[in-house]
Amino acid sequence: MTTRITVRIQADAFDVADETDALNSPNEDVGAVSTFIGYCRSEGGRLNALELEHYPGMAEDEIKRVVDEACTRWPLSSASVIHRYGVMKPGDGIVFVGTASTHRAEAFAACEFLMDYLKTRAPFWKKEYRADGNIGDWVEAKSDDDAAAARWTSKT
Amino acid sequence: MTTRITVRIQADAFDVADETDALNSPNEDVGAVSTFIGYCRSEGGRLNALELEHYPGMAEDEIKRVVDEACTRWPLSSASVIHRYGVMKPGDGIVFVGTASTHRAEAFAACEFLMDYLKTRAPFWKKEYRADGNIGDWVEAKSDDDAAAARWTSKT
Amino acid sequence: MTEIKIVYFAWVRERVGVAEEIIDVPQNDLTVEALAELLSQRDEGYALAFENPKLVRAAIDRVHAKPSDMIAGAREIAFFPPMTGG
Amino acid sequence: MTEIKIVYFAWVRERVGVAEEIIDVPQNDLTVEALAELLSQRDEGYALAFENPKLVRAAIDRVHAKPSDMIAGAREIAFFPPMTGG
Repeated sequence: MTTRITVRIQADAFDVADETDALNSPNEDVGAVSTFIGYCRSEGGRLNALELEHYPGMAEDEIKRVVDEACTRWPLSSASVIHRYGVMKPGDGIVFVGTASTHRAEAFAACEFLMDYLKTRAPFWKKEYRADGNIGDWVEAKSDDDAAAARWTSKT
Repeated sequence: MTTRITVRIQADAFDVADETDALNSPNEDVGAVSTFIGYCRSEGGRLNALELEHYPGMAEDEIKRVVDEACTRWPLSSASVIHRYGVMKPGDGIVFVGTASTHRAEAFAACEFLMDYLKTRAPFWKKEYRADGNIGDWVEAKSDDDAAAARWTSKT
Repeated sequence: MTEIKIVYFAWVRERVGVAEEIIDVPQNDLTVEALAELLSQRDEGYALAFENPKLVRAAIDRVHAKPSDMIAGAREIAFFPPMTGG
Repeated sequence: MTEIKIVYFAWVRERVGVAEEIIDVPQNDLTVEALAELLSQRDEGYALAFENPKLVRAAIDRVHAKPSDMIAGAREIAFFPPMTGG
């Protein structure tokens, strides 16, 4: 199956409706679209903003490799990943992932796989800007994320 | 956790952007939104349309019960289910499911749970309108769907 | 005799020939299964609708019910095929 | 001696004090690990950046690399903390 792949690394906000619509059209045999949006959180008011640094030369290539891997695992008609960089306020969308397939199980699995792999493989780093005015720490990677990504290596 | 619950049964199309935005705002501690959209398929050109019949008195109640069940299993800040009835053309959205949580694993799991349960518990039935002009059969329930819903009973 | 409202959906409705009806049932302590059996004896359409009991689901007062559930006190019983929404 | 471009990100960049630089390495058959060890001897900032090798990841020509991978022929080596995107 030929998958229509969209990978974009951008500073600008993304439009959820446009990105979701793009996953469906023009294929009349898309039965299922699964999307995920990751947002900047205030962490209970502790943070004013997050700054996302990325590796410009590598981020797009690495995400494309992850999407290609998803396409070998599930029959997808479309797969999109849009990842932003720069300063994000709480409530701002950071990442959009969407998958389209004939049936829902494949769309869900591929979407979750993409998120798990992005978390551990895409060269992005988050720095905290605290509500008290100080620049805080770099967000630490979570072992949960490694575990989530590792789930997929024992499957399929 | 108090979950903001939206359940609507309607003939009109839904707006994916509006429904997705509603899942996020106004909570600045939503980190993760998972959505699913089920579309009418042409089945490779075989179908002109699907007609969805529903049980008006029961559909909303039953979906609310399914959403309540999801809320006991995962910490959700929002959960939405919008299910349409009437005649759908290939490419039309039939169902929108969305969940919001602090972290992605909970949002994904709850969204997939809702879809699996809707498929087997929500009182809706699909009738085929064939491209050759004939009214076709009622779509048969899939044993896959029962199996998908049954997965959740052995967990948590 | 007790009056009860019965509603039908999808191909169960098409075979029975009506979307809803109020019928008299001989007693109020019937099971869903026994009610379906009674209905199936009404005419050929009903017989066809209920010919394979495994393919007919029921709800009592808009809540899913098992074949062995009692309809006692119910106001509305629904019969329909396995659901195909979503 | 061979010239190679090194790029740094996030707190590795902040500790090292530069975002990128071109350095001479004594030979071309170094591993990623050996290059990190060489760099860590340059000054206190580098030493701090590489003090816990488990927390520093690397890429060779924009592809994730293991500590034991050879940098032979590479044009760009990157060092950065575990990723926290998504």
